[in-house]
Formats: sequence, structure tokens, C-alpha cells
Amino acid sequence: MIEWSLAQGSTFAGQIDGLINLIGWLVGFWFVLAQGVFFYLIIKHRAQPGVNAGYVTGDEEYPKKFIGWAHWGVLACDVVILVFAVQTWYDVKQDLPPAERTIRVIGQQWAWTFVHPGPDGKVDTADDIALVDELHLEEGVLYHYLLESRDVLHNFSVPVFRLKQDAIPGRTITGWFEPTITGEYSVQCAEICGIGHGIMGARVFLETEDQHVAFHEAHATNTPALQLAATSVGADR
Amino acid sequence: MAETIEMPEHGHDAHGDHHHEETFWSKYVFSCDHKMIAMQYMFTGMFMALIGGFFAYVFRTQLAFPGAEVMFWGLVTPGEYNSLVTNHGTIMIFWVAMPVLIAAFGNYLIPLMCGCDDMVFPRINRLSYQVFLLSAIVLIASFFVDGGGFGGAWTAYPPLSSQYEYSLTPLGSTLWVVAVALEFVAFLLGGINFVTTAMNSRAPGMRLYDIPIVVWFIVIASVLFMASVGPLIAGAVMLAFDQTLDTGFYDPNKGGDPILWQHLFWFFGHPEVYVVLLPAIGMCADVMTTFARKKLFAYRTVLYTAFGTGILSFTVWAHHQFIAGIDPRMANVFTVTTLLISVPIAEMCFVYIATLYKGSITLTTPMLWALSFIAEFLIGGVTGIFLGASGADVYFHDTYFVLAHFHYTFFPIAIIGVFMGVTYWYPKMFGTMMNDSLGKLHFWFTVIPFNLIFLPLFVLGAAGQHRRIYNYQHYPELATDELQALRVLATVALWVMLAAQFIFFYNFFSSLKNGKKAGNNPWKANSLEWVAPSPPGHGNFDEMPTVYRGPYEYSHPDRLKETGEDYWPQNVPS
Amino acid sequence: MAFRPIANTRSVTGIPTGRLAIWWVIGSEIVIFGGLLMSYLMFRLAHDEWAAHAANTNTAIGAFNTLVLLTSSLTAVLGHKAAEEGNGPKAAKMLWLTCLGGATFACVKAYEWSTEIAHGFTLTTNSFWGFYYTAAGLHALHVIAGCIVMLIVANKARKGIDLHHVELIGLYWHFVDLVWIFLFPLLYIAK
Amino acid sequence: MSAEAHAHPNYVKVWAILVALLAVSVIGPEVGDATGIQAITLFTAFGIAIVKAYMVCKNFMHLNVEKRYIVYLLTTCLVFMLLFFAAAAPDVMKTEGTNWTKPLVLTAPPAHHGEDAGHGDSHGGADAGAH
Repeated sequence: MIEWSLAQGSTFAGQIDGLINLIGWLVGFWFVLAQGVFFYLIIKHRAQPGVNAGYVTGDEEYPKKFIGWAHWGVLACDVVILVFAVQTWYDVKQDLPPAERTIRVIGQQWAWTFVHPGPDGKVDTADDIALVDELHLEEGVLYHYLLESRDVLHNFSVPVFRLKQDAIPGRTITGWFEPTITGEYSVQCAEICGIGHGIMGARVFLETEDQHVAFHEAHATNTPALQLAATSVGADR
Repeated sequence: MAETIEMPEHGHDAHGDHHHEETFWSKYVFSCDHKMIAMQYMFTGMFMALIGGFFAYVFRTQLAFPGAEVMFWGLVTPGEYNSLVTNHGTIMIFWVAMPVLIAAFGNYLIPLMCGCDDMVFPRINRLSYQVFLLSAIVLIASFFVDGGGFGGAWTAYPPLSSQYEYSLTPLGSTLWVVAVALEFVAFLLGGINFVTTAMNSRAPGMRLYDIPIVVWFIVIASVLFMASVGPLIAGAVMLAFDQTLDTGFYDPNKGGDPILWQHLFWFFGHPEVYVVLLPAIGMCADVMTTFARKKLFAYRTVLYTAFGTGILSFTVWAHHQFIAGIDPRMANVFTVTTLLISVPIAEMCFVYIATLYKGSITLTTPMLWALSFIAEFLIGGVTGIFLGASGADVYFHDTYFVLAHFHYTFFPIAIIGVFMGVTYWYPKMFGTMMNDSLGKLHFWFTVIPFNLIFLPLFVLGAAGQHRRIYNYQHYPELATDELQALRVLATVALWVMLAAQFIFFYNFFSSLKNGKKAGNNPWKANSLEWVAPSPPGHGNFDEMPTVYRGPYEYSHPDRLKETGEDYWPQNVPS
Repeated sequence: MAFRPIANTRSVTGIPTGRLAIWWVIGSEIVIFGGLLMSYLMFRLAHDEWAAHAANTNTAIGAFNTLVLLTSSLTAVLGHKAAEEGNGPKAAKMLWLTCLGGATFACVKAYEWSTEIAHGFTLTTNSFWGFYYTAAGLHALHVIAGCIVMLIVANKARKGIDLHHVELIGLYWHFVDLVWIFLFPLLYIAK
Repeated sequence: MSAEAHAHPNYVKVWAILVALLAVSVIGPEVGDATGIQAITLFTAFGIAIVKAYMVCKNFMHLNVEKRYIVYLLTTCLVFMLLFFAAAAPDVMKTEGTNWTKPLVLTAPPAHHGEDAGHGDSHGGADAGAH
């Protein structure tokens, strides 16, 4: 259902959307069933003059068995959802496929700093490219991100990737994604971080290989980035 | 102690005389009478609800018409917006849902339904309200101090909440923490009263399974509260120290850890959901059985599902923190428990629905509220599965989908539940009936707009709209006309709903004078409070009742054969 | 005595209402101190360097305070025994002795803290000292509050009124003692 | 009142035992430090604290003659606290876990006590998952 309004921009976006649809169908079934029975009973058993209500304790076999079915039915659906949910979670958050490239993402009040590896493909080296509120990624490359925060909690959220991760001061959190499309999309801060929270958005540029090379050339030597990257952890101490 | 146990049960005659010479102060302000304290809690809660509603009006208007002058407020700055949403949440949960549902109805119903004349510790009860009132005053004061009210969301995650240079609310955040801590103390005092009264002071003959579900659920809720709030009280002390004394409990640079607060908060925060849910859904049982003239379907199942939910609710808290930086392997554990807890709650709803089977349903105003509670709460329940499943939460976390989800649980609890309780017990509280057609009008103008507010928010959340943003025009994907139209729809619906509340207040106060006299038992209900006169005097009952059966013996064949009555009050000997 | 509702005279569970309430109080106190001490424990196990700070706490004083509290617990329970025998004056004496213990505890604590602060170990020196003062301070507040209530109870008990309150305040006092029994090794011994 | 009619143990004797235990719990760690055996310190410090707590509950608070469910109530509260510890420790206590580390703590002065290792495994062993 999500994909209707939002492109699937990463390898795991489809998996997450699939999980959401699965849950949608399962709980939708129970929801419609419950509401249906509910309103049916309300309409059917409206008070009529001279007709008394029945006396049902709930221990009788006949009506109680339906509750029993519903009970096990819900449990079964939960188990199905559980399997797919944990599988998705494992693939997206827990498992860490080997990185082809690593970027450093630093949140602070109220801007994102993205440290891109330079042409050498390694982060924390001399040719790093550090940009504020601008993230350039190459399509089809598996990225690791090292997420840090300078001050308060932030949340590195890229809806088009179906990706969210809190940035915690004093922690470096590693995650991964692999862009599968090109174009310009928004990066959000999805954890309240003070009065500037509302404007702490950034743009992510998903580029083809040539575009990305061009990006590297555009930002050749970028020494401030070196300090920034090197001190990004130390600065907090 | 022993000698007091055999004390003869005519105590209320002894004090019956001394409540004649009561002054205004001793009767309305410093009263120890559980009914008066319930009223104090209820009216304080309703007043806070007006503030919370007004905040909602302000920030919804800002979202629909960004940068426009909001009537009665003016321009909404980002700082003000944060403070508004923060205090809207805080007020609605801690100063509306808790005091009205647990404190007000707990105070009013537990002694009456258990057939005793008052709470076991009337003066502790009074103290509880006074501390609560103080906490409310402190919170309101925090809006007007230098820097404005606290704006770090009602979850108050440090370091934003613990360091002024980040939150920019030097006094607001400290007063906020103090107010919340005081409020917890108030409810601890109240909760002890509720639990001991229901455990120890039930009318002779009232066995465990003769207790009305609403009393059971309020007691379970109080126990959940008392068992879960401790860590947060400790956490609040640490947070206040971090703010004022510059300690480093939550500051990683001083060897602390921000995640600790999240655990302390949600260890309380999730049981808290059930703390407010249970009283409301418990009222549902009493109202639905009364107006369906039906015995509650499987009383014990309802009770066991509540126990199950209560225990499980202590094991699910970290599903609020899936992507908040907790270890991914913990998330799997909490996904399992979270999906498990859906089973008892779903079963409870099924049992309630089954209660209507073979009923004889009259759609009075309280019944409409009760039925809408189930209908709306089901929406809140099923959307919770999306968020409890860790894989899907990766996308949904902190979007408007979450917001719509918990409003679909909290609105039935804090608004529908309260109106259900007020309209149902109003005759007992004030001795007159509310106007039913006005009540129905108010019902439809509240429930329909409510759905128009929050159904669009599900769509917005699915489209990736994240929370606590004062203006979405900064995000091209979210600034489209379609999405903006949804925001306007929600806001307009909110205006209608808020306006409709005046119908309720008019009905409430005019019925005090003009409402037609209600007898002791206008709804022909079974439980003990309907035995007492309406409104009950200082000792509640003219003579202390004795219980012979459960509270839900409606349309019992024997009773119909003997008397033709379809209800069988608990205190009537067979 | 103020008006006593019938509710307060019933005892369906067979546990006197007052004692039942005290058990609930203790239950909620357990989670308050539990939350604090669990947080402390996590940090303590995470930061071995705290041991160096803990070495600066005065074990002798801590041990002496433990002794004081244990003794005051003894007098409290003796007071409960006397109260059950209906001997109000004796119960009152015992409670006064208990208060004396509480007062001694508070004074020793005051001396201990003032010396530590004088040596520069304040709330903000390090999170260990943060927890040290927070936990011990919260406990000390319970001690002082307990003493105040106990004086009231003792005063009534002397006249033979509400003798069952002696047991209730005693239970609370034993709980305060219990908390200290765990605070002592956590803050003083584990180095 | 069944709970009222309990026999009173010899409180002074109980108190004497408690004081004796206290003495051990003070001396024990000294021995532990002297011999360098951490186990002695931990056992005498916390093992004895638990014994003392048990004695106070049994003899002073009379939990042994109180209704059973009071004991269950209080133990439930304790169990919840252990639950809290078990679930929060992997984040708060650990310096690194699955896909995350705390650089500030990792670069802190080196440890000179072995307690951490002893407790580490029992609470999720987050190190195992570190990348």
C-alpha cells in the first residue's frame, strides 16, 4: 500500500512493503469480520416490545466455540506475521551484508552532515567529501552508514528507502542500504530534536555511476572534511 | 487491629449528624467524601481537557494553514508548536485520562459498587486530590515561565529534555518533570486506596466473581500503575538532577546513557496504556450489559484476558524503541511479546461483541458511546499490529500512522470512555437525567468528526509524514496539494468536534436544574450503586447492602418467571 | 479520633486494612528503589573505573549505620510485640528508641557527606557519586519521614490509641532497613 | 485474625545473628582484596545481604505468617525489576552490541576489575553479535 504514494528506493523497501501488505490483509480480515458481526448483532437484536433478552452465560458450547475459533485464529495470524516481521527485521537491521562503500552520517541541531568517501572509496581519508544536508549516493552500490549525533537524539529517516534509525549521542550505529533508483528524495529527522526539528530536512541524490563520478570531480580536494570526519567522534569527548 | 474488625456496621448513623453542619469549605473543598473527591477529580480533569483541546486546535490549525494567524493565539512559532504538542500529549494522558477515568470513576464507583460507605482511607484520598491539583497548577505554571513550556515531546527523551542549551526551555522542562512526578505521587496515594477498598471492604456476600467488571479493571489498572511507575519516578529524579544540578545520568559525555531514560520511561509507559484502557473498557461491560439486558458473556474469560494483558504489558515496552538505538536482537524478543498481547485484547473485544448476542438492545446515549468505543477501539487495535511488527515499524515509526493509531486507542479511552461513564452514571451522581436527544446529537457530532480527523492521518503517515513538524512545506514530497487537503480536512473536522463539546457542557449543566428526576435505578441495572439514593448521601446507603449474586444477572429465566422483571439487583435475596 | 468509615472496619481478605495498604506501599517502594538500583547496577558493571571512586567511600561509617538501622529494626519489632500485648507505654518507648536510631543514622550521614563533599566528591564529580548521593539521599528521606510518622504513632500509642499503627510503621521501617542492607554493599563494599 | 496470632521469635537472637553477618560482610571483602579473590568479596557482600534481607523479612516483617499472596506480590515487583535489568542491560550496560558501539566508553580508562566479564554473558552477551 505504501508503494502507491512512495517509490521503492532500496533493496529492502519491497520486503518491508510486502510485510505491511501482508499484515494489512490479515488484520483487515479480522477487522472486517469483527465489525461485521458486531453491527449485525446490534441490528438483529434491537429491543422489541414484549421480547426479553436471552440468558447466555457464555459457558454454553454453542456461542463459546466461536470465541475459541477466533482465539486460535488470531494466534495463528500472529505467528505468521511474527515470522515475516522478524525475518524482515533481521534482513534490514540485524544482518549487515559486506559494504561496498561506507558513509558517515552526523546529526546535530539542526542539520545533517554527510561524509562521503572520495574517489578512493574509503571514508575518514584525506579525499572525503563532507556536505551539509546533501547526500549523494550511487545506484546499485551497497552502502554502510555510520550514524552519530553531536548533541541530542536525531533520527536518520529516508522514506524512499523505508529506512529509519535513531542517532544517539555517544554511540556509533552502523546500518546498510542499497539504492535501486535514481532521482532526488528527502531525508527527514524523525526524532524531535528541539525547535529546529521542523526544518532539519536534507536531500538525498541517487545517481548513476557517471553522475557520481561527476560529483566526485565537482568536489575535489576538500580538507575541512578531513578534520570533520576525523574529529567527528573525538569532538564529543 | 482485631477489636476494630468486629466493629458493628452502623458507623454512618454515628457520623450522619455531623455532615449537617458542614460549611462550604468542608463540603466542597476539604471534603473526605469519596463522591466529592470524585467530582473534584472529574471537573479538574475536564478543565485540563479544555486546555488540551485548545492546544490541539492551535497546532492543527497551524498544520492546515501554515504561518496563518491562529484565532485566540496568533502566529505559531516552531518553539511554541513543540511546546503545544508536548503539553497536549502530557495533559491528555496524565491530567485527563488518568484523573477522570481512574481517579474520578474509581473514587465514585468503587465504594458504591462494593457496597461500603467510603474509601478505606478518606483523608489519604483527599491528600491524593490535593497533590494532584498542585501538580496541575505546576504544569499550567510551566507554560508561562521564561522560555515557555517544555517542548521535548511527552516522552521527554534526554539529552533534549535534560540540557537547557538543547531544549531552550530553562524553567519549563524542570517544572514539567516536577509536575509529572507530583502527579505520580497523587495516583500512588489514590491507587492504594482503590486496591485496599476493593480487596478488603466489599459488602458481605460479595465474592471475587460478584465484583462488577469496572471495579475489577480499575483495581487491576491501579496495580499496574503502582508496579510500573516506580522506575520512572526514580528516572524523573535523575532527570531533574541532570537538569538542575548538572549530573550526568543521561549524558554520554559524563558516562551516562540516554537510552536508560527510554527504558525507564517505556517500562512505565506501556503498562500506562492499559492503566487507562482497562477502566474505560470495564465501563463498557457494565453499560453494554445494562442496555442489552444481557448477562456479560463469559465473565471469567473477560477477567482472565485482563490479567493476561496486565502481566504481558510489562514485557512489551521496548516496541516503542525498535529503531531508537536498542540492540536489534532485543527487538525480536519484544516483537514476540507485542504480538502475543494482541491475543487477550482481541479476545476481550470478541467477548464483548458476543455479549450482544440474543440481547435486547436499546440505543440510549450511554449505549451509543459504549458501542462506538468497541468499534473505534478495534481500529486502534488492528493498526497496532503494524507497529508491533518490528519489520514494519522500521517504516512506520514516528510517522502520523503511529499518531493516528494511538489516537484511535486513546480517544475511545479518554473521550468516549469518559462520556460513556458520565452519561451512564450522571443520574446517580446528580439525581437527574441528562437530555437524551441532546446527548445523541453530541454523540454523532463527536464520533463522526473524530473519524474524519484521524482516518486521513493514517494516509498521511503511510505517505511518510513524520511527527512533530510545525510546517510540512519544507518537504517537497509532503507539500503536495492532495496531502495538504487531507490536513485541512482533519483540522476542519477537529473544529467541528471541539465546537460540538459545548452541546455536552450545556446538556450537563442545564440537566442539573431541568433534568427530570431520576429514581434510584433509572436504567434498571443490577450493581449496588443503583441501590443507593441518587445522589447518595454521606453514608451512601440507607442500610449497608448484602450481596447475593453477580452483577450481570439480566433476563434470568427464574427471575422472569417469579416477578416478570428482567433484572435482578445484587442485593435482592433470592 | 476522626470519623472512621465502615469500609475501614471490614477485612474481607483477613488482612487488616492498614497492613494491606502498607504492603502495597512497600510494593510500590520496591519498584522505585529497584529502578534506581538497577540503573546504578548497569552503570556500575559498565564502568569498572567507578571502583576507584567507590574506594573513597567510608566503609566503617557505612557499617556503623547498618548496625544502627538493624538495631532500630529490633526496637521497632519489639515495639510491635509490646503493642500486641496491649502495652502502649512500652511500645511507645520502643518507637522512641527506633526514632533515636533513625536520628543517629541521619546525623552520621550528614557528617559523612559533609566530609566527602569537603574532599571534593560532590554530586557532579562522576556518575558514581551521582548515584551515591541520589540513592542514599532518597533512602535518607525515607528514614526522616519514617521518624516523623513514628513520633506521631508513638505519641498515640503512649495513650493506648491505635496500637495497631505500631506494627504498620514498623513494617515500613523494616523495609527502609532492607533497602539499606542492599545499599551498603552496593555503595560501600563493592570496590 | 490468623496472621495476628503468630508466636514471636526471639528477636534479640535474630538481631545478634544479623550483626554477626554484618561483621562478616565487612571483613569478607577485606580478605577478598587481600587474597585478590573477587569471589569472596562478591559472595560476602551480596550473598550475605540476601541472607540478611531474608532474615529481616521472615522474623521482623513476619512474611512467613502473612498471607501467601503478599509474598507473591512483593516477589512479583522484584521479578519485574530483574526483567527491567535483563532488557535494559544489553543497551545501557554494554559498550558495544549488534551494529553499534559506544566510542566514548570504549576509549575510557582501562578496566581494573573483572566483575564485568562475570556478569557480561548472563545478560544477552551482546559482544557475540558485534560486527
